Amino acid sequence: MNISKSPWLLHYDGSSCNGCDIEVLACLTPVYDVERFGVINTGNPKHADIFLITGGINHQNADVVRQIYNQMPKPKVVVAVGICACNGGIFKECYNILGGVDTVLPVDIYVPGCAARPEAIIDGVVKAVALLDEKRKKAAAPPQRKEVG
Amino acid sequence: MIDGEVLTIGPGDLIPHVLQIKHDGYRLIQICATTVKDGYELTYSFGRDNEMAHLRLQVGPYAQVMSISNIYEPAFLYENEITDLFGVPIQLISPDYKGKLYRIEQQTPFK
Amino acid sequence: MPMIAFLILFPFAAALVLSFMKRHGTGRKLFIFASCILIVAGVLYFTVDSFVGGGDLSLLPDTKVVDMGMLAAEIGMMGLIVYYGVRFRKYYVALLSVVQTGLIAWLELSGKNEIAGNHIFSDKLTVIMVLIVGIVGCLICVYAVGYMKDYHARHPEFADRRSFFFAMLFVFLGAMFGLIFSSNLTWIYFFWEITSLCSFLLIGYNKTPQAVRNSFRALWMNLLGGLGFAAAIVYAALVLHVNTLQDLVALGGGAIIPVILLAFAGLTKSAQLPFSGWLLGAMVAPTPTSALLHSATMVKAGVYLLIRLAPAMSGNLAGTMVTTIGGFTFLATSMLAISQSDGKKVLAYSTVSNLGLIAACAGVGMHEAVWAGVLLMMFHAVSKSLMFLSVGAVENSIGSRNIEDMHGLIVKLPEMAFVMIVGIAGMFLAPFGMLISKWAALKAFVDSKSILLVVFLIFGSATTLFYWTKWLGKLVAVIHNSERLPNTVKGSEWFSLISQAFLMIGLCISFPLVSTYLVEPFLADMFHETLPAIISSGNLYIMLIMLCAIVILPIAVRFLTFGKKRKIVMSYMGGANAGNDRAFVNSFGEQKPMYLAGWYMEEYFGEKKILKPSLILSTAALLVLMTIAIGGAV
Amino acid sequence: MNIMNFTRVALKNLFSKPATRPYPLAPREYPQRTRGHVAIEMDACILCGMCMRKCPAGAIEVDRAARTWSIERFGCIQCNSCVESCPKNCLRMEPSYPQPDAQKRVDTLQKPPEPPKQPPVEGTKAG
Amino acid sequence: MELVWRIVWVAGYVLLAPLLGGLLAGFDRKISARMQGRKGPSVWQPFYDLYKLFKKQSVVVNNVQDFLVYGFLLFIVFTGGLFFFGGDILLVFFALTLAGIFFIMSACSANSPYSAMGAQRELMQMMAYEPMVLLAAIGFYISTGSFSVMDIIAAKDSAICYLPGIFAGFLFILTIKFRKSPYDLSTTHHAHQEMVKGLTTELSGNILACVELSHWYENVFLLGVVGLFIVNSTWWSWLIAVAVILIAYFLEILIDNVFPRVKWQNMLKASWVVTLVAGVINLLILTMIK
Amino acid sequence: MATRSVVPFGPQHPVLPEPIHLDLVLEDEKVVEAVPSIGFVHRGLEKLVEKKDFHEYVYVAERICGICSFMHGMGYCEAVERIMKVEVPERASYLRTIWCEMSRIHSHLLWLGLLADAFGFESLFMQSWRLREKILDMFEVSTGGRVIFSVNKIGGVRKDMDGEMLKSFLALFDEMEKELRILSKTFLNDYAVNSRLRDVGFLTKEQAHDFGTVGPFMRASGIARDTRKLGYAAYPDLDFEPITSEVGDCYARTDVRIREIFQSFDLIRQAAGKIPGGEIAVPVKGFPDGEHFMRVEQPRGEAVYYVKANGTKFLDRMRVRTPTFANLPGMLETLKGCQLADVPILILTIDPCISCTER
Repeated sequence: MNISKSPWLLHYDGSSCNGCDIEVLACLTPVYDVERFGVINTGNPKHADIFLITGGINHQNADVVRQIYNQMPKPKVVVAVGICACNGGIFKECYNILGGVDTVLPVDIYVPGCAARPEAIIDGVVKAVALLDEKRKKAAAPPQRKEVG
Repeated sequence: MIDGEVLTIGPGDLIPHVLQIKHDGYRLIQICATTVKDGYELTYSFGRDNEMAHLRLQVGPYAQVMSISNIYEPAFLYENEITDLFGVPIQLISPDYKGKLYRIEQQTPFK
Repeated sequence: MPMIAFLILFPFAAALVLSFMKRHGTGRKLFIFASCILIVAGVLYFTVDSFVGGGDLSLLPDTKVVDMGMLAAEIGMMGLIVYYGVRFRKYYVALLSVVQTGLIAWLELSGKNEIAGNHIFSDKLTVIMVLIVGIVGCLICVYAVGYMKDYHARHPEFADRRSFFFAMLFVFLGAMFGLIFSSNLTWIYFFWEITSLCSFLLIGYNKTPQAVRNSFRALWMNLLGGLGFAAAIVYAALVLHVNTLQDLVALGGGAIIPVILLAFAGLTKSAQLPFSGWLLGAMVAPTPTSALLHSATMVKAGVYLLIRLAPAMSGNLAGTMVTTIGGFTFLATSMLAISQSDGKKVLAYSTVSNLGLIAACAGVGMHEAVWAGVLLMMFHAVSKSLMFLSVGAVENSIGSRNIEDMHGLIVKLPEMAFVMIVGIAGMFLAPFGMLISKWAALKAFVDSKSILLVVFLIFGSATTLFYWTKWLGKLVAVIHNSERLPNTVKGSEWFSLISQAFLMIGLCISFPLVSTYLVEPFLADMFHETLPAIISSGNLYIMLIMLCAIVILPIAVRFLTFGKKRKIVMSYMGGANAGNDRAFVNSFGEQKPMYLAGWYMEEYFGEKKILKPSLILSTAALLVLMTIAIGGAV
Repeated sequence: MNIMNFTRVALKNLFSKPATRPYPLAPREYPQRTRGHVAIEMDACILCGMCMRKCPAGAIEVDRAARTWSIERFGCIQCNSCVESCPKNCLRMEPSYPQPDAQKRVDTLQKPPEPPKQPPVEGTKAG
Repeated sequence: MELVWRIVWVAGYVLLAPLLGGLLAGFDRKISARMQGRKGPSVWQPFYDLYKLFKKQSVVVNNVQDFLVYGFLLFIVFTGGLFFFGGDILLVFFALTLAGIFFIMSACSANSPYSAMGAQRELMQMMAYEPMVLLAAIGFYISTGSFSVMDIIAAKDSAICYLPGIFAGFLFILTIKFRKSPYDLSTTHHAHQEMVKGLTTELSGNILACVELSHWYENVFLLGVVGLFIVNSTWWSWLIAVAVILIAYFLEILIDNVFPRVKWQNMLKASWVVTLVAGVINLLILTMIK
Repeated sequence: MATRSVVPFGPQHPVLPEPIHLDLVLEDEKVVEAVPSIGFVHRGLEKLVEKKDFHEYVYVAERICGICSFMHGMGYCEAVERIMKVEVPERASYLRTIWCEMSRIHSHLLWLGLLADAFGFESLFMQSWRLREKILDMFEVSTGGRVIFSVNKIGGVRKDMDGEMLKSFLALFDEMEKELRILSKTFLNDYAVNSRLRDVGFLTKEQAHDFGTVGPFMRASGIARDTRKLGYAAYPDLDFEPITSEVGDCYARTDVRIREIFQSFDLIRQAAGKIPGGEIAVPVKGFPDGEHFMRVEQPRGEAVYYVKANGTKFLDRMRVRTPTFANLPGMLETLKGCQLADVPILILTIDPCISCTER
């Protein structure tokens, strides 16, 4: 059994135009139904395995994104959905856009598209899920570290 | 061509004019700042039914403008925004976000 | 016999001595400790003796001289009350006092009360009560030594009348012992009046206008009950020709009028609706007063009387009155407790509520119900006194007794929090005693087919659960980086708290023993038959397993999680944490401390919403039932 | 009292076929106008750089010296601006979208005179 | 001999309840998805979730949380165990309350906005359903003369013959206990709620898995109580009981899918009114005829 | 103070697809105070006019928000067209109108779903979005994008809808209308849903006026004003009246929006019947000079585009006053005294688009 059978995701709208956001939500709805793969949109970082960010990073939400990421338990992957999340997109020249998600977090999967299509998001999540397994195996490989405290 | 009549006034006349407009039954549509040569141009747009009326004032870079948020409550968002993005020091906004409505790194990017 | 005399008289003597010890010093402290030790020793001796000696005691058939002395003292008390009544222009108080003392004096002096009967009586219930009053009462006195010092340090505006205070505490203990041991109604009445007067003096200790007002409220309500008591005595003597409680009860249904009058007195004393006001008002007094009044003594006198009357109330209107009022009080006040945030007020409402349940148990009059009632009384005494005292100690440490301010106490004052958790758990959690008693009460109510009581109980339990758990939740909140507060609790206070906590746990573990050796013999006596065990051994084992599980759990978990990979992170605040989990970045871009309050549901359970209708309802019920009962009997 | 109004729909859904498309088990057919990704016919391209200038996201780069045309696949917003502005009509919009990836990919295409090689066409795998 | 059987029952519960509870949850998700017009996950999905949670890193906000959650699990298992042992139904419900309080304490101890608010809501929910639960126990007692589950199942007639109102009331509060819409106030399996995840907001990894497991145990126990209304001394009543349990569960799923989440005031009123009307009237009639 | 909770709500919160933050002061669950914080999505795209020429800026304008993307593009284009006095071909105006109304249907369906989600009715959410997918498919067929259409340009539109396509759409709309009728019964008649919507978040007619609210939020409080009546695109040729309700609570807002969906179906049918042939765009030469306030009725209400040009290819200023920005103060008013459980519903009943608001 792989842990990838149950990826729970957390969606955060960085500073997207809503386009990718609603496509992320559309993935949950009957036509795309990502719950087929066990995906649940938890909305709670402590339960999430996949951090799905749409939109670029600006000064105000950089801390928010970082804090949410830190609250997620390992193994976790970050998926940047949409061009804005990849590199800032059409807004990259705006004064308040730091750039894509990779300016504050290590991004594991980039999903292109403006707006990213639900199929692309599903593909991205499927790839991210495969990474989850890998990460866990990697984490399990070294001898137990004690992190009590 | 601009939708509605534009009345250009001095900064000191703002409050009486706005009071009059409020009295005439207008609602606030928007407040907009534009950078112009040596200062800013503030346009206050009001609406009654489908017609629009504008008040425009030209202010210098350090001119102080009174807030109209006590007359038109929803003005506070526009005024805070203008303070944030243009650096027009609008006085007595309630509530005053003190430049933190948009927490941006670059101070007053439209200046 | 000498021990009984000692227990009654010694506290009075100690009080006399204390009232002359004006100096605040070690001397007085030691004297109080010594007196308490003596009393506890006496209590223990008496308990052992009653087991070894066995059997019940009935003593002192003829005590003319003592009676006259008591009468003189009563008239003295009346004088005092009249004085206060006139001084504070509360003439109704004076009037109430004059009428009832007049009644008793007339009865005594006219010689109509010269009926043969014992004055002292002792059985297993007496033993239970002696244990409660002696041990819990003394622990409260010990606690008071430390507490009052802090109290006056924090409240320089109040006159320091500590010698008076301690004297009154001891008078109270003496009066309680007297009340418990007495069999003669006039004697009981005498001690009853002492407790009324004493509570009046203790509640008014601060002399603030509010304290004075509340003390008078307590006085008139108790005097009203006293009036009922006096009337009952007169009726019993003139019509029924009995003058002891035991004889009266033995008459059963024939004595309904005095029984209902006594029950009325019992209801006022135990602060049942509509008389709950005095108990809540008593909160203005220093904490030891509240503890003493609400846990071990004053209010227990009321329910004690009701339990004694239980066989005479079984299945008649007197019983209906007591169960209705008691059950209703249980529900209404536990709802009211939800809306309170002042710790002492919650405790006060919960006291009234629990007393209501005990009263309802007594009113049902079946042996299971009385069994439940007696056990409830014991558990309630210990855990409530524990709660009161710890709230007092917390108040001295953090400067507030509001439940909300106890948020995170487990980090700030861990020892205090643990003591309080024991107290709260004792109040409502399975498998602690209160819950077991509730279980039995429920069964008894169902058996007696009183659906109304069942409804009161199920809804009352639910509401009780709410406010206790809310409080518990406040205590256990773990706030990060919270400072541990310096523990300013005095040694004597600690001693008292810890002893009570252990007493609580001990009582929970040993309650089958208590039940077998104290309560069941008492019931057998009372109902004059051998009764089946109320709680099956199977269920006892189950409860013991639960208790063990609760105790073992923390240890087991410690062991289980040792070495597990864990990471401590900030709590979830929608990503708005301001770098820690105590504050968040607010809309103005500044740090704002997060704060979490419990639910009080003022709009639904607030005093404004419920209190008045409850008072009206209960008054109406009381009047109607009493009128029907008395009218029917006459 | 109109309670549990939705029951009929819920039960109907329960006993009829779900609306879910079987993607990714079966590939999706896209309408013809779908803007998936930009493709180029390198042979027709004259490296004029019009597309680069017209690209609102700045995802296209034309290097005349190296004779390359490159596109940031993770920067293209599929707005069709380049296609419309291309004077030689050598750009076109394909319905299939580029695949998600762990790296931000840049597709660079070389213009002859180098021996004409079929460029690694990106993302047409569509699956 | 009887004791052996009872122990077998308990062992069966302790070992099989997770399997059964997980499967029920799986079917719940599948059926819900289909009701929404979706294909839905596999019925084994809850087990995948549980497995994953046990494998995840444990992230906590303090060190007390998990202890309290273990308390929840332990006492839920204890509750169910006691029930299937044939113990005293009133004690069973008291143990259930104790378990619930452990859970609430764990949420309170986290000192986090959403878990604390969830805890307050859960507490309110307990207050809402507690009377009905106690009433059910009383109903069993009056109709069969005993609080003991052993005696209740050995009764000549099914308890439901005497307790139709209480049965209906119990089904009503079952919605609260199953955390189903309209009463999934304190925490929900639906994705979006103003409480975030309420009680479980601060729990993650294996601790969350424990909560999940506890819920499975709890659900099986609660469905057992539903069955208790049906079962009597005859063998075929057991079959009917299973059927009724399945119908009740399906009904809960349906209700979950055709109701919005209501506000707490509404819930408190509704559940108390149902308790008073369905439960108490039933009880009144029962005391009259018994 | 003692019995009040002070908690943050958002920016990341499961019921909010977009980041908005509120400082909430709660008594039990009653909201005593709510202070909003915006700016989590602030990009500063208005300033991009200084970097992108006014043709190219259409692409930015339509990414102000992904939900009313089309109307943002159109509002900007119309503003520039009016400054430049460009006559848009009639067919283009009709096409714009049809896409506008399709966007409105999509947006309102999306909103209905989110509303259902906010009051915890997951299956209703799913059902609404399932219906919405149909219209997204139509978008994809007609424009090539599900969300961002990129069909507007200054001077007209880029893509045409031929008669066959329109006919197939109309057939689909009939089907959708039937399904929506069933759904609307649950929204409007179901007892439990009603208990969440009725008597929640009152806004009187006076308040609606004083707080400067717009769109369905305003119309639900009884003000019959619809910017479409100003007559842009092909609206002057179409027959419609603003849809209002007098009640002013969440139920009224739901009601108004549902009726607006039906109205949009009707408008599309009218437009499809009247659409003339001809060009879909005219070439635009030169640079704009002057300023204009353009008002457009978006699904969320009136949006104001202020464009100031100086005769070069870069504009001086472009500013959008989005409907949500105007509705926020009204929303704060309705939040006072509500329950925490109502907060998501109240935030949603203005149909917030934070991305628009913060730009």
